[in-house]
Amino acid sequence: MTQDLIRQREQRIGWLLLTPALILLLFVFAYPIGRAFFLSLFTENLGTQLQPIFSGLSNYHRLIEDGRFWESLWNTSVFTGVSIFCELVLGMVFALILNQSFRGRGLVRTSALLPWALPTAVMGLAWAWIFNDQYGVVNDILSRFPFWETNITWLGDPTRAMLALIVADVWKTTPFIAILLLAGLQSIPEDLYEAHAIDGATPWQSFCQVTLPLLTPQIVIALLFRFAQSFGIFDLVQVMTGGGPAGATETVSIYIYATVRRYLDFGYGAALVVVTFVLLILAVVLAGFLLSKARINVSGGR
Amino acid sequence: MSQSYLSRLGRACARITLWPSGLKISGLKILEAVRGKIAAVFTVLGRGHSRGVKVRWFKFGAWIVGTLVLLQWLVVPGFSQSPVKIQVMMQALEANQWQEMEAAFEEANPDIDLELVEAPNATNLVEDLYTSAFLLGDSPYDLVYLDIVWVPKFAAAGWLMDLSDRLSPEDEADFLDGDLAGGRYQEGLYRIPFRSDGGMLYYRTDLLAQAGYDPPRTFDDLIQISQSVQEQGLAQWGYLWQGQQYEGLAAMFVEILRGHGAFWVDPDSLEVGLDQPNAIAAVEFLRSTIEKGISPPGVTTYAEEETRRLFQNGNTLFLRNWPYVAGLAADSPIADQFAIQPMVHLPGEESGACQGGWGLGISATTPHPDEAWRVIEFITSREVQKQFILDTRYVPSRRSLFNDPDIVAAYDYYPQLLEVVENSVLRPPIAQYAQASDILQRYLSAAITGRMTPEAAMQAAARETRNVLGRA
Amino acid sequence: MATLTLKELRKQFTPEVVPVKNITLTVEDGEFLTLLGPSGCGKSTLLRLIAGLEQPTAGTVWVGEQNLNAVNPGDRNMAMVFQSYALYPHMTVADNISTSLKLRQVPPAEITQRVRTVADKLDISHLLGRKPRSLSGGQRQRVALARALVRKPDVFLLDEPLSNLDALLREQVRGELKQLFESQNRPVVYVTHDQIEAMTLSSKVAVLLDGLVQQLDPPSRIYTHPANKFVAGFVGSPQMNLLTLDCQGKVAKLGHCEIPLPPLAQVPKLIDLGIRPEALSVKGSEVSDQELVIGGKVFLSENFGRETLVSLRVEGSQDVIRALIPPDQTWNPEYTKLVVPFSSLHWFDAETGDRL
Amino acid sequence: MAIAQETKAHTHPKMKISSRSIVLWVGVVFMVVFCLAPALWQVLTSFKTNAAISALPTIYFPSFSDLTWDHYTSLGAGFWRYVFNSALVSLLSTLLCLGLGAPAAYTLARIKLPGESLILGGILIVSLFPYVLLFLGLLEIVKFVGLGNNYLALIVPYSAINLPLTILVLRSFFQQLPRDLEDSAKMDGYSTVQMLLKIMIPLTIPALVTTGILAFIFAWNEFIFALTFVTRDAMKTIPVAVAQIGGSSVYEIPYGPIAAATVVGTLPLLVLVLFFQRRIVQGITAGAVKG
Repeated sequence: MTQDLIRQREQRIGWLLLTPALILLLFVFAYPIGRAFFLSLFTENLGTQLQPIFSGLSNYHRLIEDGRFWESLWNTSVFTGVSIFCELVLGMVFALILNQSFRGRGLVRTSALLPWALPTAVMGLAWAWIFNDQYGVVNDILSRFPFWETNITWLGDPTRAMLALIVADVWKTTPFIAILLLAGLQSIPEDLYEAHAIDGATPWQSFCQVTLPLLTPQIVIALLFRFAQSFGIFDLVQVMTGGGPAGATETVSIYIYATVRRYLDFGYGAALVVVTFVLLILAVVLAGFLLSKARINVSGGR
Repeated sequence: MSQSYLSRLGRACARITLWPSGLKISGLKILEAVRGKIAAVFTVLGRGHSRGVKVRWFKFGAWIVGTLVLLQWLVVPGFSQSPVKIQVMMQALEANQWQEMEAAFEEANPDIDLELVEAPNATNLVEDLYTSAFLLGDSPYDLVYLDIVWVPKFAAAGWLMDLSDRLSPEDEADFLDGDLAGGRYQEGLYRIPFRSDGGMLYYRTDLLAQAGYDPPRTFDDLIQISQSVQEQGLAQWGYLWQGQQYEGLAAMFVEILRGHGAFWVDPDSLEVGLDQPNAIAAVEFLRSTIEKGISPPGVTTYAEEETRRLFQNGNTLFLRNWPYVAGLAADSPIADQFAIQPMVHLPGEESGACQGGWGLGISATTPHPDEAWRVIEFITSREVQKQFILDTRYVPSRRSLFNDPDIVAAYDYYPQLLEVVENSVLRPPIAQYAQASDILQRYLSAAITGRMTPEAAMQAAARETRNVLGRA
Repeated sequence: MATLTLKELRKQFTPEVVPVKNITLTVEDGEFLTLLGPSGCGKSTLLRLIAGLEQPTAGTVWVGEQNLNAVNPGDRNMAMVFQSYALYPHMTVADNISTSLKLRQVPPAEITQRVRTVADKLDISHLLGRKPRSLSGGQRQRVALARALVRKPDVFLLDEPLSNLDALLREQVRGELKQLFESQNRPVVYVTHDQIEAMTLSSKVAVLLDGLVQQLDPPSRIYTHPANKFVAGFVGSPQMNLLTLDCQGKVAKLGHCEIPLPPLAQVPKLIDLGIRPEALSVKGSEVSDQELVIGGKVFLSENFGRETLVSLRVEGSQDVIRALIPPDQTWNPEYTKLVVPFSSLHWFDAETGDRL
Repeated sequence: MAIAQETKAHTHPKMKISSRSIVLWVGVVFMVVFCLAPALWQVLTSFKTNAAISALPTIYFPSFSDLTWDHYTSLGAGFWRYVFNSALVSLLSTLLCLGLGAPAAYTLARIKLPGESLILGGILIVSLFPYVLLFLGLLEIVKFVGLGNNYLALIVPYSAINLPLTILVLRSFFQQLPRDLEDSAKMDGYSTVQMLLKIMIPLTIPALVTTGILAFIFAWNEFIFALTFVTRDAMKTIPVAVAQIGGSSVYEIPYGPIAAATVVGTLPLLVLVLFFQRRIVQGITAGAVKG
């Protein structure tokens, strides 16, 4: 037994270091999540005088037939897929640029972070104004080009409203990805590139063969968190379109928020939360499985 | 040394407000109890031979806690004991406008401290905040400043006190019918109206005169005149309304419904009328204003402000909006070139003004209902309301104020306004109004943006609304 | 003062991966033990076991009379020099060197004194204020050494400290290392895969393969009396000629040659013969009867400058023998005869590989 | 050798000055325009008069008569109070997040614990939960513990929400540090905690700064929690304060004052980022290993 004394000591310290963080996570996350699972088995709404009445799986049954939920799920998926893809590409470009040394890099770095630094609720308003069909800058600029339709109702058309939301979101969150990737790029030793360049690799080849593989942990982390954030998108949509037109930009968070906070339909809202959460986990597990098939370690290890 | 640090810390923690109030008393004891354990933990962390590190850890911790204590003392003003505090939350904008009334009330009632809590200006956020407060049980708000559409939900949830017995017959007679009706849910009265609101039609007197038309009475008039004025190049757009998917869309639509002799939901029988032919005709009217180029395509994204700005820029003939526009437009390029009238309607039908407005209710859990009622009495009294209207140009909830000489002297259109708000139409006072409104907004938005035909949209809306009503 | 003892050490990661199987060793004060072996032989793991960076699955590590198994690496009073040097990049050279002393609560005056002494000795006094980033590889290596020396530890552990230096520098530092550690009079355990380092520096060499000590002897004996075929092949450059031969009676057959076997209890069918290339020479005018003569055709010669390595296909066989001969010596390209004293022949059991 | 590398890096661009630097500068210009244009539009709006904001055609280069300070003066001195609140909440939650996250990340990166992958999986899963939907459960906790109108009601959830990101990012950085450094530190006699504080943390400053900035900005801009958990005016944060800025009517969105508030509320953040971005410097681990 004495053999493992050092290991045991190390583990004890490990638990000491880990536990505070876990307690905080439990404190903030465990109750709301557990509560949602519990409440989803009850009917608790204005019809029951806000008293919980056990109703088994009836909320889930109702959910399956709830077209609005599935539509919002679809909207959210489209939004998430398109915006994350654009953000990843742009964010990678930004990170590569910011990783170069040039005059005024500090200022450029700071300005690249600016969109992330501006409050979403406010910039949502600003974007709505920018996409306004009468006063908006977008239409004003487009109208200066010949053959362009003027006074496009950006936020009044389902597809265009989604597009406008995506533009605003890409603008807002590309810096998030860029700075995470930049931090990752910093940890790649310069000599790896030099060795590769000496081997006669083109910049594109060294990007694919050196940068991408070594950056995988950061890419995966950035993707994961952007996926979660994007799927939970709330304030931007709330301010820019309110879910309209005709519910075409209504996201899951908006729907659930309304169900719980405005309709006071707590049991059903909890069921919506549970299903969304489970679907998200499944999506990530699936993605992780596919990635590990591609021999990439999701958790960032080697 | 480390021991004394900890006990000092413990005493400090027990005092500060940063320490959760529920644990305040026991804070010191708990800390005393765990002190030995904490010391043990630090010993493990510091690992025997490095006593210097241990001390440094304590210093570090003490620094952080000390800073927190200091900040907390700086930040949280001490609690002063006051007579009876009555709290009410409202939009920050309006809270500012209430300052004088608050001062006047406190002067007249020194035993009551009326406190106005500022909330964001978006009404849905105020509703959310009230909702959260009530969900947690004992709401900190004794009074609730309610938008008219919240009444059924708040009443159904049991958050409001029935005020039927408290309202005097004289006041009941003076308040506008629509405003009082909006305060009722089932048998009870839950809200005393303070200021009213109603939708109406603005039109440009100069353009109508130039084109040689009288103000429109019917929907056809409105379309015809608009097209004619547009053809003559007098205005770019004929008619502006609120088409964004939000509560304003539903508010606007009940007026069109009334004008077509249709209804949304009957509050008594819970019958849904959205898929009846005249309701579908109402949607077709809205759609046709866009198709005929009378309304800009972007109208489906407009709320009140966008339409007001466009109207004030001078290029539009008609506008559906609330009374507040009259005040602002009076300071704009089209000052003195516009007038108001009730909404248009089909021949043989009546015009309806969507009933809006705000009033006060009493929280069901307040320990001071009588004091709260005194606030309501004071605020909604004729004289106080009159001064408030004169200061702010809001719409009074008392009939007698519309023709009050002082008010008419200040705002000459108020007698016409009375005509508008007397013909008010309520959004359905049902507990599930928020859900019903969202359903309507979605399908109406789909119909006017051309994603669905008016018929299909209204049928789907009616079906879903019935589902919601049947479930509860 | 201190003796490092390893008793039946074993380290098992998984049932398949057992880098250290069963190792028992002793290193006395002033002894310089080199763990020599190809990569993957377990030498680095063994060093980490001694340091306490890994926990043994079985067995014990002792310094003097103290069992160190439950003692933390930092409390073992051993100093280690890493292959990568592992300098703290955010600290100055002086801080890098003095850190361990500070952690042991050595009085500041003494720290300054000791750092100065060791810096002078290693000729890095002028670098004390710099950060590792701005040092050359050789300078970093000296800092890493200084960091170990300044502690005056019970045991020195060195993990391939020269492998990141270029060839010239390596030779120079090798010499310095030898002097340095001779003066320390402490047990030194040195890991390398470089046999020259092992030969020149050590007082004792442990050749490792597959987690087991193949031979533990002074360097000269490792060279002259390799304990088995692996050691024979691993030590010495160019590599020893190793031929597997048929046995007939008391002789082994190499082409047309018949080589008398050493006295054996039982004559095997096959036997391995080892001949160091440097033991062979081109046949002079006379051959003593103490010498073996091997004839064949030279098909390749490589001139190293100091000497020439010739490869010869043995007459009447496919076996190849390489010999190291002086550069000025000539040979008949068609048929050359090489001679080697019988005393320089190494015999190994063909099955076990053990020396016979 | 390191010196040689650095000088090489400097001479390198000179050789291919044409193609490479042109691509780089095109990229820089595109990026700056992309990021700054909407923000600058907001700045411009904050200086325009109300008439100029909604004027047609759109005013890009306002004349003096279109410009005004009014939106800024309308914020009043009280606005600094909100800036202070935001700064306090953001700073403390960031410190808490890093203070708890870094040790946890180190443990998960380097110390083998039973159930480690379960913990990691749990952190991953928790990070997937849309944070907006936490508010109702949290509201009950806040109420239960009596944290309403207390900065802790914001600090604790913000820290927790940023914790998964912090842990995962820092963990991947700890894993990339050369293991020899830790072994060397252990040999020198560092305890695990000392090693974390004196060796590992200084070497992961870029990652700490990165996640710190992200967490700080999140806390600075969060709206829903700040709106719900804190109702006392003196304790409100900037986004909530901005939402309370009123126009001449309830319907009007006062673009000018909101833009001004955004500018004032974001400037401290920019100064902070400008200061800390220098910490994300290249090659902090250079010189640790190899020649």
